[in-house]
Amino acid sequence: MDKYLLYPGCSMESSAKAYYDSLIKIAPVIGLELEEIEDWNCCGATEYLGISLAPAYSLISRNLALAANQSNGSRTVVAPCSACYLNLAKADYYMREQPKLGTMVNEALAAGGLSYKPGSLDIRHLLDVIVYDIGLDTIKSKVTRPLTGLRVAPYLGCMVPRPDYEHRWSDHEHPVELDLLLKALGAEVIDFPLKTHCCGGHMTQIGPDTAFELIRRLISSADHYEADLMATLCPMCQLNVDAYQGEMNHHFGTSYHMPIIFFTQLMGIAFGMRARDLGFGMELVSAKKAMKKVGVEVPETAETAAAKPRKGNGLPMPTPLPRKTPKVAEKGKVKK
Amino acid sequence: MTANAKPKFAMYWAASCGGCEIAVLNIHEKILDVDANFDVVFWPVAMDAKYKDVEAMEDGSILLTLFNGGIRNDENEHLAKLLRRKSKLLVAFGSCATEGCIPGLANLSDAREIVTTAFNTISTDNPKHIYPMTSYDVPEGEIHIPKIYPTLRTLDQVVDVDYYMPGCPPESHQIAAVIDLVIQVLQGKAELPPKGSVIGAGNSTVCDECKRTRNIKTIKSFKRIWDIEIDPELCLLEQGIPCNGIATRSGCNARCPTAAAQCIGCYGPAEGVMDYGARLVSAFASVIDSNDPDEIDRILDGIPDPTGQFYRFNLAGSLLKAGKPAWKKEKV
Amino acid sequence: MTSGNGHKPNVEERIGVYVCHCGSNIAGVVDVQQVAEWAALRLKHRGVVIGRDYKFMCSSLGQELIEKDIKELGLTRVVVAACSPHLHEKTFRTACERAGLNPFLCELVSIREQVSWVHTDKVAATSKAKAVVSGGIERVLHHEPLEPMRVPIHPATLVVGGGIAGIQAALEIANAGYHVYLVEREPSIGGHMAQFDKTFPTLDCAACILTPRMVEAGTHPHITLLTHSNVEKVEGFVGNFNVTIRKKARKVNVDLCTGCGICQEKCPKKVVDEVYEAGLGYRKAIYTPFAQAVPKYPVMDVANCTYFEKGTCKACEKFCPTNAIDFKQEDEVITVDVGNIILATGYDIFDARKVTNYGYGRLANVFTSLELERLTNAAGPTNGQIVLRDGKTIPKAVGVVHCVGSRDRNFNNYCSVICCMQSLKFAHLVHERTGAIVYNFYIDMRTPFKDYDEFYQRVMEEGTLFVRGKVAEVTDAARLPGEEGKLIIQVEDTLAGKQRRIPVDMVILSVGLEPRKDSKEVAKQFGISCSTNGWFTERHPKLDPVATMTEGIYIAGCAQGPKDIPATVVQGAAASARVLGKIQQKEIELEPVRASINEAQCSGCRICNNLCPFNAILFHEDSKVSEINPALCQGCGTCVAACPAGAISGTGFSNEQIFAQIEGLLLLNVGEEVPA
Amino acid sequence: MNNDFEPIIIGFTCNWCSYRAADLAGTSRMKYPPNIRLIRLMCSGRLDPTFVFKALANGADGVMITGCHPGECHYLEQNYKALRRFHLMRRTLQGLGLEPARVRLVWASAAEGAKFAQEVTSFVEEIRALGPLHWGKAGKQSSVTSDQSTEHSSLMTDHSPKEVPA
Amino acid sequence: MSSHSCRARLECFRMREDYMEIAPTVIPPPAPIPKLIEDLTLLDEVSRRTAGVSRLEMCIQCGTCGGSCPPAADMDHTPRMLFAMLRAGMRRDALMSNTFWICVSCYHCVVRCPQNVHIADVMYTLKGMAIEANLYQSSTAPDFSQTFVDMVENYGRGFEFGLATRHYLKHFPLRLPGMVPMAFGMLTKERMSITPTRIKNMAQLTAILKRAKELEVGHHG
Repeated sequence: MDKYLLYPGCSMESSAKAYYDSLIKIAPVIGLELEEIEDWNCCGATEYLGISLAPAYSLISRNLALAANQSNGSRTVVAPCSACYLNLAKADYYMREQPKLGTMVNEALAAGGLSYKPGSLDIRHLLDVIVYDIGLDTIKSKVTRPLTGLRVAPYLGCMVPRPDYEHRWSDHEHPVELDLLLKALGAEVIDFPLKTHCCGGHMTQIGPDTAFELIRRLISSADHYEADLMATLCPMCQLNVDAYQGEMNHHFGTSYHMPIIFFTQLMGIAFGMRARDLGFGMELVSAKKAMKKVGVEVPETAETAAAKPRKGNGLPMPTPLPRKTPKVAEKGKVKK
Repeated sequence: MTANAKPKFAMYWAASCGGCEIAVLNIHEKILDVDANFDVVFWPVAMDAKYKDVEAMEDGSILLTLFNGGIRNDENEHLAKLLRRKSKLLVAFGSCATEGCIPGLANLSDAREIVTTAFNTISTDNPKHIYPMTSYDVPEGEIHIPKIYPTLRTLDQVVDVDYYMPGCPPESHQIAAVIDLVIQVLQGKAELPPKGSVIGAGNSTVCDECKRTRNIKTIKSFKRIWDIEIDPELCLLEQGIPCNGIATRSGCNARCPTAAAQCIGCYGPAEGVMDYGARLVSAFASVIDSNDPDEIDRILDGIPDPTGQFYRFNLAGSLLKAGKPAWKKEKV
Repeated sequence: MTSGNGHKPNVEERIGVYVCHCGSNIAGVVDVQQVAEWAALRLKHRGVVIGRDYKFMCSSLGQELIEKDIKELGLTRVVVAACSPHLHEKTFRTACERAGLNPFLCELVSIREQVSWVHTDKVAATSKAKAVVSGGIERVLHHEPLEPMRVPIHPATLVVGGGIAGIQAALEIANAGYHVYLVEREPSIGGHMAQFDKTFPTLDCAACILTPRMVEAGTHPHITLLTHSNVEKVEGFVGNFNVTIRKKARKVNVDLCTGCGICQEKCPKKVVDEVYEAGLGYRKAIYTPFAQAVPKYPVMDVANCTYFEKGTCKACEKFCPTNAIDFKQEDEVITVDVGNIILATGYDIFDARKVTNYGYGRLANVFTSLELERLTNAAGPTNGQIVLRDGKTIPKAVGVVHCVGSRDRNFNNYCSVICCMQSLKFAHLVHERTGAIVYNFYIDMRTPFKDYDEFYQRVMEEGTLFVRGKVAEVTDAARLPGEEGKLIIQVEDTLAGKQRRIPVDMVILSVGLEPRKDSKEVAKQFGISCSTNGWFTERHPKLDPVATMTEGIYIAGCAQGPKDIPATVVQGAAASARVLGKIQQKEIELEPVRASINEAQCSGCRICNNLCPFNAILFHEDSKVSEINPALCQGCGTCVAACPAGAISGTGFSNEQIFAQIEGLLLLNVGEEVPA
Repeated sequence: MNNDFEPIIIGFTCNWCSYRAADLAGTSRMKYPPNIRLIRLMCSGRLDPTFVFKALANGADGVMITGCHPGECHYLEQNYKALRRFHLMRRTLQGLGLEPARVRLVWASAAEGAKFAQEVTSFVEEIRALGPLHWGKAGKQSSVTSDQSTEHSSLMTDHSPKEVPA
Repeated sequence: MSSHSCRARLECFRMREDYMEIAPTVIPPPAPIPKLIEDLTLLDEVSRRTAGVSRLEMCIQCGTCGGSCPPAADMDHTPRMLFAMLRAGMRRDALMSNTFWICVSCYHCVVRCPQNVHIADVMYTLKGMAIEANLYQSSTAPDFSQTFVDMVENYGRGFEFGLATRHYLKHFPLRLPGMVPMAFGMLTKERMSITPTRIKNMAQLTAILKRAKELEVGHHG
């Protein structure tokens, strides 16, 4: 297992500190060797692209250039934040699709004494690396405190499974990677229909009413499936669902209480680490009640709660489409 | 005809390495038959003779002239025309005369640069950059050295040729056979082949004489002989070795392939073929095992120098005859 | 001698050059008279004895001109400069033949399509015409008299695929009194049509119109039915194909079997029927796919049979009244000789599971069109009841989604032709059977052909609600009151310009048609070509839609591209007509454009061996030389170009001819009046 | 000099697609420069590199090779052989110092008359820009154009006497 | 004859004189040439300014985008409509639209579009063009982007606290009280720092962005 270049992204230092802390904690356990990119800069999120083309892509590409220089052997950049992941991947892809852009960006980089050859790095998301490189079996083997009985709604948000230029994910709409990971941790995973739907993105900042509705959809659906909490892999999603849940409730006069936690935090718990070291308590919507359930002995089930058994006398369902999935030891267990 | 009036024999060495002359001597005691049956009148490498002696001879008085080497300068051309005039049978002898051979590869470069390079390289001690002059006055009078032409031409590009004898050099057993033939003809025991035909070689290609087993061919990548453990039984081309045997005229008993070295094509194209290189280009490319342009290019990278691979011996005699630099200064 | 052998001017030949005005089509741009005179004057040394120009060379008078000269001037070669060879090559060749000159000593060069019609500069056009003529002259000097090859045609025909296209073709030919081998991979003929309930736009019952044809095919004295069989090998060429067919073991002795059906009654093993019931119903491990199956004999599904799994059971054997069950029965491999082949291998349906946002396979009540055909079919798993996946609930609201997997670059970018009409049919049937509200979601409504748009009108009158917009997603995630427990179809109503969420109980995906998964292999096996999508390629998209580029092989039905039943039947009939035409000829003429190997020069290097897609080149291990079977050779000339020894030559397109033409074409510079 | 230079181009077409494309260009009266002269082969697979070399050696300034689109060959897959040969041929010509642009490969279906016309036009312009290729004037000429003979003496290397300054 | 012609010449001379006198009053001002309303360069410009190959011209107006769009309800035009407007050259109306400001970059439309139009990136392009042309209904979104970009250009990193405060003070002063608990929570839970972090080699980044901006101008020109 070679070394990975880590591009943390701004929010990992602030609003998603819990994500960062927990990642740093679990990485050594699963043998994930990370090396932070020196002096990386902001990826511009979803904002810079809306202002300009060349500067935005140059901003992103500076990171790629730095990474490429720094990459001793390793050519894989890992981004835990979905916006960062997409921006880096997108820049790399478009510079290949449209060489004109590549030359323009490189001209700009040259002004800073840098250059980047599109395609020379693999840009991958943290979950992708954990599920496909580390492997679910390794994860399983590290679990000391299975999250038995904890009903989790896996929530990936938009920018990780889409547009997925390199076809790294099992599906655009219903990817299974996060589900399988959480199952490997022993959690009870619900078949969350909105797992890749939108959290409102920057609309919380510029059009709150729009954002609140999007947040409501997610939370009400998760609540409908009686999830104890949502597990996410995106700082923005976490921030929106967590920090604006109060305002949303206020807005609609509802009283949802749906904690949202980073999947790395749950991994830490399953590996038997102390909640505090994993950034628990940083969430605004408390996960105390939900986490209490962990450790309570109940018969383990890896079946997703939402998977409704077929009626004997009904009509048979079509068999599921064989799609890209990470290898797991007990296939039967994880496959629906 | 009587002994004292033996038919005349001549051999000339133009732009070539001289290997052909050695090859002639390699026929061992057969050389005595030559002496027995011919009156050797002109053979600079073997005996002393002056051009003027030849000029003095009456036209068509030489029965057989073996002309080896290409036409690179005006001296070559002069001798080619002279010997043509004086000989009944003019044989383009060896690869250089028939198709240009290695000297012909100079056709890839500009003649001036060739001269400049020759007299002005690190290996040449010429601090004052002195270059040869084509004519120079000395007390005894003006002396000349031959003028170089922009390209090397094959003998038949300059004069009419009766027979072609390929090979670099021609295999001695083939030379012997040819000499036998001529002698037989002299004794009225055999007929001369039709004018313009190739003698001292087969009509098929090297594969015909190659003992290696051949199957259906598909090439995934080209290799060098030192890259792989060569299968002693299997066709070299099928092992990825770019062996030119498929397109090269038979007659050498497949010497190189038998010794696990690819054929490089010194016997030239098979009967009736207009362009040797084109045949190989077409054949090699046809059996490349890919339909994807990029992969095809990757596979072809295995032939780093296509021109050298396909035209090592044939450039001057090929359709295109020379590389662009050799013609670039020409005004039309 | 690489450069020694230039082309000796062949002045013994006497050439006539004829330049056509084609009214003003050519003469308007090219100075035809000048061209003719120039040829006669300047190319005398190349054997030209006469140069004429004439208003219409292709007219009978024009042809007579040539014939006259051949007779009177003793022409040995003819060059006609007129239109494209694809139009009139045959005309002028026949003219020469009439005058006793071998037709292949005539060369037609195009100075219309490729000169007068595409150029405006008269001088340049005229000099190009001269060049083209001189090219033709040089070429024709190297022509040889050729005889077209004649091969007899075997009167029997192989039809592959027992769908409606195959059945139609087979019947047409059989009724004309010639024998047909009808090969079907499934246990029964009938194809997709046998699965349908009603057929648009007239809504007559598929079974009612299809079954009689099936029976007729099954009982026809001139049809050998080979169901549950695959074509394994195809050898030979037009008129003389030799086909190897594997008859898979039914494990039932058809000579004893009466088709009483007791075996499937008694068989304890229930299996989901993925083929006929489209995965929506069950069958037994020994079964006839459906009641009207032809032939009536059941077939044993060895993969699922308890006996073959566990070694016990044999219920079928115990109860069979005629002891027809034969567990030991083996596959049978037969070979048949046929003169022509019709491929009617049909289509597969698009796999709707690929469109994950439509939830097929995840959401119980999302159905495919084929599933619905079974639901609506009286003989189907629900006896024609349109119900939800639970097997009982009648839907109150149903959405029909068009263009699923079609017109979509993520899947198939072509239009599947039948989906619009099929969706309208479903709208009607659902409405009729359940009284449910039906929504149709379409991008463009495509209802051409007779009575189709009328049907559209009718369905509108019945109250079906049409939404113009490609459905974005089908979800069970309720968001608004009234959505709970429903499937929500989220779509932009592009005519209202607003996003809509429409709750329904059932979603029907009108899935597109795809080439058979193995269409590319099949094409290779029969030596025909496929479009990039995988549909079989016809010889000409408009003028020759059922023939292929390979002589003697024809295509019909959806194997050639998506089409509805009427079009399919038409093609079946058309293909059979072409075959009958061939059979009537008794023997066919093949263009004598063929390659041949000079054995003396062939060194057996085997470069050419796998270059021929028609397997015309064989290698003799003993004599170590390759040989070309002229009957198999299609004359593409690839091997000629590839032979490193120059041992292969091609008639009609020999090296000498091309070299000469190149020299001729390069005689003049652009715009030049006279030879350089 | 390239303004008054009229390149001569030899075009090889296959009988089933590109020649019909050329026909279509004609029947639909599209215009392209008269610099190209077509030769009809049965298939692009028939294209022997010798044809190309011969054309260049006999005075053509460029050669355009055309055939059916990949996967649509009348003879199933022979145009792929043409593709492979084209690649190796281009490399070989490059080795001889010839601009690779002088030989162009074009796929054109029977329906692509417009494409054919447009490809010819752009190719002619490209060759015009490259200027004339004098191979035709090199070495022996064919029987047809034998009145043009080789001029060698013009290029003898006559170095100035004495030292040449370095 | 000659005298006559001479008079004639005088005539016309005088005529020209008084013509010259009355010229300013008599000559009517040139009628305005009607302007082309449809700006057919628009579609092309948008494509050109979009990263990658936009394939915008390939839209078949099927509405997959509008159907997929989560916040479609709040848009004045669905993306599909917007593309139709671009095609029709309705520059002003198109750039005035709030559609691309409401786009949340969820990429549902992108992966579902049957014509593979790079919809999300077209939205980014339109934002840029709207700002450039000063055409938008509310300045909230543009300002947010601009504020964010300023942060990045100053520090090389995002700075949520500064961003949030500056942004809210300007646009949602009323929202602030309601936000206090959240903001407080964020701060106490160390999820927001009050001081920004700046990257080491800020000079390099500035240089790069400066050059990029110059290139940008050339690119659009």
